[in-house]
Amino acid sequence: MLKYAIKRILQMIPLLIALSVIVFFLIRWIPGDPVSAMLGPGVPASNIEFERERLGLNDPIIVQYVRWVRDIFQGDLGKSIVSKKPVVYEISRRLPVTLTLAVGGTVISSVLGVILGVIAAMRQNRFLDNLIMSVSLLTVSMPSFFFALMLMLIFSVQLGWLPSIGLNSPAHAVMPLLALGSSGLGFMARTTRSAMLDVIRQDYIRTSRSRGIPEKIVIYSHALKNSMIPIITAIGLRFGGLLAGSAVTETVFSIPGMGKFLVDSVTKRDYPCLQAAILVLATIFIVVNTIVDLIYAAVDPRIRYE
Amino acid sequence: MIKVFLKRFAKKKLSVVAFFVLMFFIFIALFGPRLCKYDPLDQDLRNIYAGISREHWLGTDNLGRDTLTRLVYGARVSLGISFSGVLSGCMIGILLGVCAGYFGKWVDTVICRLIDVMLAFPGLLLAIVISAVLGNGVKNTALAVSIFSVPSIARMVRSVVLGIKNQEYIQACQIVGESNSRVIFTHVIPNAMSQIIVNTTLNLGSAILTASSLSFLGMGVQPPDPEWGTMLNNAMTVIRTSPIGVVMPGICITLVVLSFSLLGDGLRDALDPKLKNV
Amino acid sequence: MSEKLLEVRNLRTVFHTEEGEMPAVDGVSFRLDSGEVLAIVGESGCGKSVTSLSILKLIPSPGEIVAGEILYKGEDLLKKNTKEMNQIRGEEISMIFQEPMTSLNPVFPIGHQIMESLIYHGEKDKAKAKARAIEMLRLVGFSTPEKAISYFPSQLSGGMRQRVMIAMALTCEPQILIADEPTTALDVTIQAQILRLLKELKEKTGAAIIMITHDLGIVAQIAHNVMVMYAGEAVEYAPVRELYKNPLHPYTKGLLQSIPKINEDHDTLYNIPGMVPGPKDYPKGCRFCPRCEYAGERCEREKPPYVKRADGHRVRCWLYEGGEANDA
Amino acid sequence: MKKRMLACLLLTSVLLTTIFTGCGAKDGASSGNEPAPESAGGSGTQKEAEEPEETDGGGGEAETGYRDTIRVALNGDQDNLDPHNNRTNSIVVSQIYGRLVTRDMNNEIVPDLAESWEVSEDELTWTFHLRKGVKFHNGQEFTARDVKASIERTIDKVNTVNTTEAMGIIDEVIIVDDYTVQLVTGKPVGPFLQTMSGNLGGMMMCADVIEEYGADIGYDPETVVGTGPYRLAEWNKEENMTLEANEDYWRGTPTIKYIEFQAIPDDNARSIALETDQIDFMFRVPPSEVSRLNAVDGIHVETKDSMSLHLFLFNMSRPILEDPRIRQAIIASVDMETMVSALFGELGETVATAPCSPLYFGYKEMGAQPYDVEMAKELLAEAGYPDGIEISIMTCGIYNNGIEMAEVMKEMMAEANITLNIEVMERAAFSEAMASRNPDDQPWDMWIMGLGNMALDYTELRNFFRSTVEGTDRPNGSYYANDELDELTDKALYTTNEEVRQECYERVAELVWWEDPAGMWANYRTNVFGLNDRVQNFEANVGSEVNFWQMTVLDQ
Repeated sequence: MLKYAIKRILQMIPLLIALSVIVFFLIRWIPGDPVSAMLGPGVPASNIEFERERLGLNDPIIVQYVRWVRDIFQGDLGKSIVSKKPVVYEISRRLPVTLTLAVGGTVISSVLGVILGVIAAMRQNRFLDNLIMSVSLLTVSMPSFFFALMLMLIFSVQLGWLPSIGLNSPAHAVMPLLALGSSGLGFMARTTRSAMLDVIRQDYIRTSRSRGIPEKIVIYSHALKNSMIPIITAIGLRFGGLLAGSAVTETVFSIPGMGKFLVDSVTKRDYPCLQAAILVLATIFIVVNTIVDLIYAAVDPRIRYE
Repeated sequence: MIKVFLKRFAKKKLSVVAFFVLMFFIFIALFGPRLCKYDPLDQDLRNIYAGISREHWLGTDNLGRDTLTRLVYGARVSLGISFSGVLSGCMIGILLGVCAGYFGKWVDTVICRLIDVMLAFPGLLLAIVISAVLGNGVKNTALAVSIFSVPSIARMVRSVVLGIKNQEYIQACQIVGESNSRVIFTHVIPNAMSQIIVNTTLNLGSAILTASSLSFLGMGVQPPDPEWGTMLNNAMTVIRTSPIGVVMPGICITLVVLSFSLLGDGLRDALDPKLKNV
Repeated sequence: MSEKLLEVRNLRTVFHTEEGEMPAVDGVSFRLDSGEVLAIVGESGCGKSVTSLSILKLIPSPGEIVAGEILYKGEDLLKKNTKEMNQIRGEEISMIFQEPMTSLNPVFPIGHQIMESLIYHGEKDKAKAKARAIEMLRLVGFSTPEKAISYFPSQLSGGMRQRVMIAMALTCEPQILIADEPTTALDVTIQAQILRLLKELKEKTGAAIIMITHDLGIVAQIAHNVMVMYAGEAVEYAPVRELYKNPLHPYTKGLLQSIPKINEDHDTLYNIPGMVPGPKDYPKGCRFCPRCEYAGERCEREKPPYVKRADGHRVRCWLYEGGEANDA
Repeated sequence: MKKRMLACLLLTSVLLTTIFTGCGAKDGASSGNEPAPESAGGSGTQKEAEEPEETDGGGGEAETGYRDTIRVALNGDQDNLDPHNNRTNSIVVSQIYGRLVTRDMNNEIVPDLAESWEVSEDELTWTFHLRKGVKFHNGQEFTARDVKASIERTIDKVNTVNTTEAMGIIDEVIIVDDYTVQLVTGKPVGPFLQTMSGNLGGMMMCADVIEEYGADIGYDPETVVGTGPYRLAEWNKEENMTLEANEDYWRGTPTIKYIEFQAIPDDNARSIALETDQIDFMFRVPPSEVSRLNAVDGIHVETKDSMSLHLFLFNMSRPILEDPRIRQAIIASVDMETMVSALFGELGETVATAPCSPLYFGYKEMGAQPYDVEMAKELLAEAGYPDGIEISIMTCGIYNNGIEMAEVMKEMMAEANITLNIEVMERAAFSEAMASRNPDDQPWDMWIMGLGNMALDYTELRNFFRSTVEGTDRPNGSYYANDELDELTDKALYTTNEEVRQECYERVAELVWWEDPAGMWANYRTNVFGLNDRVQNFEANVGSEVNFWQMTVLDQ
């Protein structure tokens, strides 16, 4: 198992290098340069040239890339073109917020999703199955900003229970987590249901029942553990999605997370921030995927021996 | 065989309803435009945000255009994007997923890492790159949508194939000497079919959401062509004063996405080879 | 013989499918005494497995037990709810299945699966349960049971897995062990070992065995009595010796004839003409009639009763009208 | 049936408990940044009256009945707080820095850090007499040395700042004594005071701070030092910013102790925040919310004049637009009046009736650009395009209704068989296209642009339409070239005789409006603010510079 984990970690390094190269060259290739984006329309070209020179944006791309990689190894991710603050500071301010939302959202959607999925599988084609499937789907089918705004209108305006902007107390986190969690709920419930339906008809389930194992154990231990593989994949995907994908929810609830930071950095072509943010998110995502793969091996022995 | 499939599919009432809802929308997308009496681009600046009235059954939008007509024309655009985008993305996704899961070793590693990169890459940046390189418009939105749907399908299919791969009947085929491609297409894919269907229908639904967020960022369908996502975004600003403008596209998007998922469920239960004896 | 353990009275189990109701088991009755080995024989699809599953009420939907009684020590199992049935399953009556490759849960070590049976039948102390599991594994032939406990099913061969199944089934010393074609999936040498193991364990634990098989060779080796089933019905029941020496029902005769004898050399093997009819198209009269050499006009019209003869030999065929009707 | 009902109950209870306990326990106040300073306005969820927070030392106890903090929502964060380089707006920098002369709340030019001033005979030297006893936030006294350092920073041709071009009219700064300073211009400059009062370049910074921090000014509190009523206490970019009252502000101690700015980009979220009492004051109310917010009790909307307007510039480097009749036809094909009232009516904005806002010096009422579809067709025929032309327009969402205007124009132009192709650009790509002076980077016949400057003087048309930037061969933004206009705008700039300037600007207006049209003017804009009723004596000038230091927040 450890050998397998180390192998996966080592595989990460070439990927990060490849990603850093792709990101570095891709964002410089998109039209719109950071300085004119920052200076805005109608600014004399001399200012733009001067600033580009100061930031070294006119040097050949290769030189810029090498300088950037050298800085990284010295632990300096560079300065944000827009806020002139070190990128590390900008990210350290936003990462905990996004991680909280991502973890919270994933936990809510997976815990509820699995429970609902199992119940739906047990009562296939009956009332509860249809009820769970349609309710859990409702939230998935709604555009996220539409759903987020609905929440805000109901809980913040009509009922006045919850504050709707910022994230400086648990009460503030309720709606964003509800928005992020519920969108994953439908996906998790459906994945669990479909995996459970496959497993329930297996012979070993009948064997367990023939040994007098209580039904609850047969379902929640024997059957569920066997359907863990698709479920874990879904959780990994869900967490990854939330990492960079919550820009819309963060914008609606004015929460300064990585999602919004990415959107702003892209819109303002803030290269240093963009590169660092993508690398940080990619690293977290790859680590999560590695953990998911390791869990595969832990859950299903057959895979480990592959 | 079809009779059995239809009878079992009929059992899941919700999926039947979903099927008819989708047929209704596809009908609208194909034949709707002939039935509308307005042109979706006709503006009437005198009565903008007009409420429901006899001439405008669903009121008008911020430029006085008839919402109902734009919904009908928008159906064609939105459904077109999601079908073409997702189906192409799904093909690529299945291929990648199967190869990764089935062949394993270095093929698996390369494809997995590729998927990781695609997933790690924020969708938004991908969208901007595509629109910057190819320009905006319907075609490129479909391309963006298909690229978005590849990673999730590929990863799902891989995990299913991993599960199926070491079942006896797959090894049996290999022993008999069947070529890999035959094994994959006759045995592996049909068995992964239930997961693929579930995922494709989900992606078909989320494709519409992706298209709408793309147009939200100004990179999707170019104004003034009607598209559900753009209509929803524009109407969001007046959600409190004339909610009809938001409610209708919102309902259409939600209904279609919901129907896709329920249809997927129904298909999954009806088509799944193992469920024959149920 | 010892007292009556299990009695099944015209058990009827049907499957509700798209094409209507399929009677997989159509009024089967038999008796099992403690320590007895009853073999249920018949071609595949004759309902022998469904019969055994009905006893433990393990019929998967859309199957359903619609009629009959299963008296175990006088109590009708069909009346019990799942909670009570769980008391009986594994502790009073336990079962091993045909397909060792898929009958063990792939994600749990075999030690855990054995201990589980004990834990859910009252054994609170984990250490004792573990010791018992090790002892059972040694009993079924594992050389290093302490290590084997932590193995996963995927690490074992078919034969070994079947031994684990047997160990699991017998850990709570059940009164009855139902073996649903335990050796069919195994090759002959392993088959013999498993049968010998079953016989030894039967002696040791005194458990009665219902052996479901289509292999008459096994029946001869292990069974006291034999019941032959055809198309969802019991067509003949007799002690082993009696059945081999004096088979009454034409189907049983056909079965016995189709076994190749070592000393005779035939160029062609005898086989019973025709195919077993599917539940949809059971004939009105005797279900074997279309394939029966002695089929008379009456066989087509009327279904023969299941008659009991003086020596306890039962048969369902118009040829033996003399015996009094089956009253058991 | 009973079992199923049980399952439903279980399901709903699980859902509710997870939601309310799950996240409460799990993450606590875990947001990365520590909560805003302890006296921040309550994140009160219920509507119960809020007891005033006790302030942490410094400044007397706030009078009973008033709050010491006002919570303000902006639609976007400032890019930086260095006045000479700030590109966002002067909402925040106007609270921190002072100018020599400035615009009061009725947009008149009034003394600020300079008590009085006079100009020499040859109108080249402006002498300013500075106010005594004015202190910077870092305690240093404001003297002529600071004026010299600030002005020289803006007119430095080597490391230029954003306001260098506008402040270029000044050649030299002479210190007469500690409280007298002379600004020398190359030629007599008509709108000198307008420039000094309207332009961010005119804001005075501390000489030592300039020396010490130079280009890094504008982000950390210690580099943001001015003489204004508020100093920068804390700034979490894109999130919130807190300004603290400057007790020894020379006009008097501000009545509100803390201003808490918060960036809420989403229009709906911003209005809801005002409605649910999470903020007291809001900039830029979306058009659709004006009437609704007014109807909410406890909240009202106030509209103030703005200096800016929307227009669509013709790209004169495109051959098809050479003939003025084509441009006139394009203008005549669009009914601007109806479009503006439909899209901007809620904000009380009207169609533009002159190249610049009525508040500008040099303004002459021209009446909206003509709208006559028949005339448009005739003009096209005359110009040799009887069956119409096809042109392209580029627009961007950062302008209010920028995309909707293009859609309306496309529909209207079709009547005069002019086919308009719309291309929507994303913010950064738009800025780059506008900054470049190379026609191949700008493949459109028209594009959207905003016009407006606090100098409130028609000189701005010179910046927009003079064929080349004075002293260089660099073309203006839309490649417009009209010798008469160049001559007139130069003449108007370099004279202080107001009649002559007015005359020149009226002729310039006629040129760009219809004779040799430079663009299609859309709507005069307004600044719309949303206020909670507890906020009192609110005033603002054209640059949205609000008098927070005189305002009060009732505690109810």
